[in-house]
Amino acid sequence: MSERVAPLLDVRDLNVAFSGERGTVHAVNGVSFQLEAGRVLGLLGESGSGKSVTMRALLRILPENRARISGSIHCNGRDVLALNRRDLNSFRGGDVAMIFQDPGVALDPVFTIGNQIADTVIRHKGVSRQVARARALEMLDLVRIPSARRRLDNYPHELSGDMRQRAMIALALSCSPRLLLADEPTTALDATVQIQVILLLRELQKDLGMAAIFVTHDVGVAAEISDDIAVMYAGRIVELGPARDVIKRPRHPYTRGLLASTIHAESHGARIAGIPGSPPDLARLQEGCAFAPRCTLAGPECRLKGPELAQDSPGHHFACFRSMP
Amino acid sequence: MVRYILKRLILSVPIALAVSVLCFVLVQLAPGDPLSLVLPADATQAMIDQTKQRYGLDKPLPLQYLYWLGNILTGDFGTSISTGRPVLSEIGIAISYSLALAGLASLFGLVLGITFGFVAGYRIGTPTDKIVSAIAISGVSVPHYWLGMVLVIIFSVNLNAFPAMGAAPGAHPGWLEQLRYMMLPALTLAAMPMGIVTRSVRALVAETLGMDYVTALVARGATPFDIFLHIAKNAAPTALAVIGVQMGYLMAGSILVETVFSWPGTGLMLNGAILQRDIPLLQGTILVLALFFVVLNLIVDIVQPLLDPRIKRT
Amino acid sequence: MTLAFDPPVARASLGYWAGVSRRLRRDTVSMVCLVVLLLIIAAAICAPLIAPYDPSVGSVVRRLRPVGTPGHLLGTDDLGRDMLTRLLYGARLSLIMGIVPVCIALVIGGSLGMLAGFVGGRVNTVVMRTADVFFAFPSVLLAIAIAGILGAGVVNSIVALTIVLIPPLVRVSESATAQVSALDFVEAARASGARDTTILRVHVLSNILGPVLVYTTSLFSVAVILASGLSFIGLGAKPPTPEWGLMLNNLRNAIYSQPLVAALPGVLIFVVSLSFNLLADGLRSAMDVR
Amino acid sequence: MSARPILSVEGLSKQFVLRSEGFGVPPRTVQAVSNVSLDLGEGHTLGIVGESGCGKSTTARLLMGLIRPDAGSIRLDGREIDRSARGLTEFRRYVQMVFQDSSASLNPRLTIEASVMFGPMVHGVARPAARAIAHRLLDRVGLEPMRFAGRYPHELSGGQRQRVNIARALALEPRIVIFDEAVSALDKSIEAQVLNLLLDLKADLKLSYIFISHDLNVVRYISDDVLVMYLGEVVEYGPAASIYARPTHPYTRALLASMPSLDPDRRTTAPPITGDPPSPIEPPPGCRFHTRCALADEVCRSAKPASSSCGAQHFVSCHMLDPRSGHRQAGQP
Repeated sequence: MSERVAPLLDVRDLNVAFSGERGTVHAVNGVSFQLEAGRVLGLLGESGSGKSVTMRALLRILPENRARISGSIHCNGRDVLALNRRDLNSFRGGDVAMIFQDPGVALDPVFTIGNQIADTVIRHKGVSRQVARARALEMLDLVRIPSARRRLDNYPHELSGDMRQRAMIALALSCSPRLLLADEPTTALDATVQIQVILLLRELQKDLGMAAIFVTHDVGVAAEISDDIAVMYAGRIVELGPARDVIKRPRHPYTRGLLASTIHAESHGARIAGIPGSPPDLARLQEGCAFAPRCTLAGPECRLKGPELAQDSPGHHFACFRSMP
Repeated sequence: MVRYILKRLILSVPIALAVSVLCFVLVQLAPGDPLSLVLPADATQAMIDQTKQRYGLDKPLPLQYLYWLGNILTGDFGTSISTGRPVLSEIGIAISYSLALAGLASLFGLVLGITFGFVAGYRIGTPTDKIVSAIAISGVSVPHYWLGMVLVIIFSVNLNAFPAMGAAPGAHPGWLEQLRYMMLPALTLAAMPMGIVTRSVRALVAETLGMDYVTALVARGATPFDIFLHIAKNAAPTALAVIGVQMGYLMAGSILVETVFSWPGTGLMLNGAILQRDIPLLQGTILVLALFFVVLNLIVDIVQPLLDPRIKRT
Repeated sequence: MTLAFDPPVARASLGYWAGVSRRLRRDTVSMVCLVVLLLIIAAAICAPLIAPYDPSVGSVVRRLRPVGTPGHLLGTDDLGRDMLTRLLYGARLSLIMGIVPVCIALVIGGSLGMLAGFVGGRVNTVVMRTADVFFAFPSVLLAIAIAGILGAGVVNSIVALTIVLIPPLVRVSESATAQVSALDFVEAARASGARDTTILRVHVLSNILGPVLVYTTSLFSVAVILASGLSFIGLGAKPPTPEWGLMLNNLRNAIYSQPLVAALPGVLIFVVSLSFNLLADGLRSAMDVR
Repeated sequence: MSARPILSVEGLSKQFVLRSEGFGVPPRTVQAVSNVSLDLGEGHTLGIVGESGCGKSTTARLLMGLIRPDAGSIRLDGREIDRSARGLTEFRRYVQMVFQDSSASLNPRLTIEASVMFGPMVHGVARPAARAIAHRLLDRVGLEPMRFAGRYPHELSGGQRQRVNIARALALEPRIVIFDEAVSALDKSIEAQVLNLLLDLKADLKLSYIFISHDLNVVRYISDDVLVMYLGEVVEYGPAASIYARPTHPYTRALLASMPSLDPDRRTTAPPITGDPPSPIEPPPGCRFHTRCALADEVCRSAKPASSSCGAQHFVSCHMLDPRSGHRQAGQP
C-alpha cells in the first residue's frame, strides 16, 4: 500500500481578487495546502490577511459578480470550482459545513432553531420533517444545550450568546460534513465561554472524525485546537507546519513578530518587541515579499521577488529568504 | 400576547382623544362666529338659542369640547348644513365608496409594489433595477390628480375603455360594472403606494440579501427558492407596516382623485363641504377619517409582532 | 502656553462635503435634475422678461388653441390666454407655495427634533408625543382640513402645509440626533468638558445635516404636489392668478378638445416633483460612504 | 498600592431602570455596578477585568463623571468631586478616557487635527495654540502631523485612529487616563505597538492609568493593581503580582484557567467553568457567582460575602475566606 491516499482537501495556487471602486484588491495570492481527513488546520492571521476570504472561496460563497477565483480546489473527490449549481448545493452543507464568527447575525432571526436545523437536514438527506426534527434534537443534545427539546422552538434572539454559538455548531454538524470550516467562531465570546466552545469543537471533531479548518487571529486559540498551523500575511501563507513547530520554532519573521506581540504570562514589565508599521494595502501590493517593509531582516532581494514556501523540517515550511533558525 | 394587544389598545385611547381635540380645535380656527358656520344664514333667533344650548356654545371652550365629545360618543356628529341630514349617515354612505376604492387601489399598489420590489432588490444595479426604480420614483412623484386626468384622456377619451366619471349608476349595479367604474380612479390612487412599496421592499430585499444569515444559508446549500422564502419572511413585517400606513393615506389622499373622477366617496364629500363651508360635515368627516387611520395603525401594530418574532410581545 | 510661531497648516484632505459634492457632480441624473430645477426657478424669476404675453389678458377668439400654434407655442387656455406665459408666471406661485413651507418647517421641526433627540427624557416625550398626534392624521387630509377651515388663499395654504410638514421633520431630526448622540465621540466631547450647545453645534449638527438634508429635498417634492393640489381643489391660489394646480383644474373640461394643453401644467408639477425626488436619491447615495 | 492614591472611590453603585414592559409589570433594573471601592495610586496602573455585563464600562463612565452614581464617593487628591457643571468641567480636565470603538469615538466630519484641538479650545485655548498642541501630540503618538493632521477618520486604519484618540485624551493634560477596552479591537501586532506607546506616555507625562479589558494577559502586562469584576461586583482586588500568583476567588481562578495556553503540549483539557455569565438584569441573590461556582454552598445562595484580606492589600469577596461564614470549606480555600 505505497499508493498515497488523496487528501480530503487539496488547494493549489488559490487566488482571489475583488474588483471594486478602488481598483482590484488581491485578497488571496497563491495559497496552496492539503488537509487530510480527521486533522485540524489552524489558519492564523490578522485582519485583512485573507483567511476568511480563503474559507469563503472553498465554499464558493463570495459575491460572484465581484470576486475572481482562480487555481484549483479539490475536496472529498470533487473539483469545487467546476461544480454545477446542483452539485454545489449538495456540496455546501453536505460535504463541507461552515460556522461563522457571530451567531447573532448568522442565524435567521425569524426562524426557530429547530426549523433551521430541520430544513437543512431535509434539504440534504431528503428525510421527513419528523425525522429531521428528531435529528435537530439529537444535535442540540450533542452540543450540550440544556433542555434541548424546549430550545428547538426558540428563536435565535431568545438564546444567550453561548447557546447561539452552540446552536450554530449543531446546525453545521447536522448533515455530518467531512470538513468543518470555522471562521473565528470564538472571537465574539467571553473568555470563559470561548474555552468551552473550543473544547466542545475539539471533542466533536475527534468523535465525528471530521477534518476542520479553524480561522483565528489568536495564537492561543490556534495552539489549543490545531494539529497544523498556517500563518497568513497579505493573502499568502508565509509559514505552515505542525502547531508545535510553528509556535515553538517559528521561522518566518512575521510569525516571530506575531508571537512576540502576543502578550502572555511571561511578558510582564518588559517592552514588547512587536512588529513596526502596518499591513500593506491589498489594492496596491508591490512586487517582492509583502512583509519586507515591516521586516527588520529585509534585504534588497526581498523587494524584488517574493519567496516561495520552502521546507525547514518535515512538514514545516516557511517563505523567507533571510530567516536563520 | 393578549397583554400586548391590551396594552396597545389602551395606548390608542389617548391618541384617539388627542385626535378629537385637534379636530375640535381646528374648527375654532375658522374665521368668524362659529354659530354662523353651523346655522344657515337665515336662522331665527329661536333657532340660534336652541342650537347654542344644544351644542353648549354658551359655555367655556373646554366644556364645549366635552359636550361635543359626548355628542360624538353617542353618535351625534351634528347635522349637515347643505343637506340637512345627520352627518353620520352622510359619512356612512360616502365611506363605503371610499373604502372600496382604497381597497382596490391598495391591492394594485401592493401586488405591483411587492413584485417590482423583489425584482429590483434581487437585481440591484442592473438595467432591470434601474427601469423598475424609475417607475417607482415616478409613482411617488406624480401629482395623482394630474395622473387621473391623463388616464382619463388615454383610456376614456381616446380608447373609450373605461368610464371617466362617477360610480356605476343604478341601485344594484353588477360587480363587473362597478369594477369598470373603479378602474381608473383605483389605478390613479395606486401609483403612490406602488412607488413607496416598491422602494421599501427593494431596499429591504437588498439589505437582507447582504445579511450574514443569507450567506450562511448559501453555505448550507440552500436553493434560491429557500433563500427567497427566508427573505420574504424577514421582509414581511416591515412591508406590512408600510402598506398599512399607505392604505390610510389612500383613504385620505383620495380627496383629490375623487374630485377628478367625481367618485361619491368621503373625498368628494369633503371637497363639497369645504366649498360650501359645511363645517359640521367637514369636522365629522375629518374625525372619522383620522380615527380610521388610528385604527389602521393599531391593526398594523398588533399584526406585526405576530409575523415578527424579533419584536418582543409581553 | 506661549507660542513662538504659528504652526504650519497640514495638507487638508478632501472634506466630507467636498467628497459628497464631487460624487454628486459625477451623477448624471442628479445633475440633470439640478439643472432642470435651476432653469425652472430662473424662468419663474425672469417671467416678466421672457414671457411673450400678459398672463391675465386673453382673447375669446383664440380660445384653446393646440400646442404649436404660431405665436402661441404651447397653445392657449379656455379664456384664450397664452399657455407659455401662464406656465412661466404660474411657476412663481407654485414654487413659493411648495418651497416656503418646507423651509419654515425645516427650521422649526429641525430644531425641535434636535432638542428632543439631544436632551431626551421628558422634553423628548412631550415633543415626540405631540408629533405622534399629528401623525395620526394622514398629511393630505390634515393639510386640506386646515386650509379648508382657514379658508382659501395662498397664505393660508402655506400655513397649512407648514403645520403638516413640521412633524415629519421633527421625527427625522430627532432620530438622527439620538443616533449621533449615542456615539462615543459625543461622550468624548462631553468628557473634554464641552457645553451642550458647543456639542450640538460642532458634533451633532454636522452629522445630522446629511440625513435631514436628504429628507428635506424629498419633502420639496411632496410639498409641491400638495400645494398645487390645494389650488386644484380651490383652496390655494384664486383665479385669475396663474398657478399650475389651479390652471390644471380650470382646464379639466378641455381634456376632450385639447388634451395636450390641458395636461401641460401637470407635466410641470410632475417634472419639478420628480427632479426633487431624484435629487434626494442622488444626494443619499453621494453621502453614503462605507 | 504603596503610592499615594490620586483617585479613591468608595461604595460606588449604579443601577439602571429598564422600561416597564406592560401594565402591572414592575420595571426591571440592571445592577450595573454595586458597591465598588478602589484606589488608584499616583503613577500606577489599575487594571479592571471581567466579562461582558460585569459593569466595567459603567464603572469607567462613573469615574469620568459622565453618569451620576446612585451612591458612593469619588475623591481626586482626597477631595470629593464637585458635581456642579463647573466642578465637573474642572474634574474632566484631569480625567480623560479612550474608548474601544476607534471610529465611533471620532467625529467623522472633523479632521483629526480638529478632533484633538476641540478639548483645548473648549477650555479657552486660542486656535493657533490649540493647533500647536494637536500637532505636538499627534507627533508624540507617532502620527506625523504634516501627513495626518488634515485627514479624516475614515482615511486612517484602526490602530492610527486609536492613536488619535489617545492624543485627544492627552490634549487636556490629564493626570488620569481611563482606557475602556482601548486595544481590544486592534490586531495583535498593532495592539503591541499601542501598549508600548502607552507605557512610554505614562512615564514621560507622569500619568496614572485605569485599564479596562477582558484580556487577562494584557491586564497583567500593564497593571500594577488588578480589580476583578463579576456582574457589577468586585470579587477580587489587589496587586497584580499577588493576584496572578495566588488567584483566590473561584471566579478569578476560572478566568485565568480559561486563557488559552499558548503551548500545544499543554492544552486545556477540561473547561474550568460551565455556562455563560447570567444577565445583569436581576442578578442572582447572595454571592452573584454561586450559579456557576463549583464550590458553592448553602450560604452562597443567600448571603453576600464580605471582603476579606488574603495577603498584603489583596482582598477577596468569597465566603470561603471568611471562617465564620458557615461555608463548609471556610478557611481552607
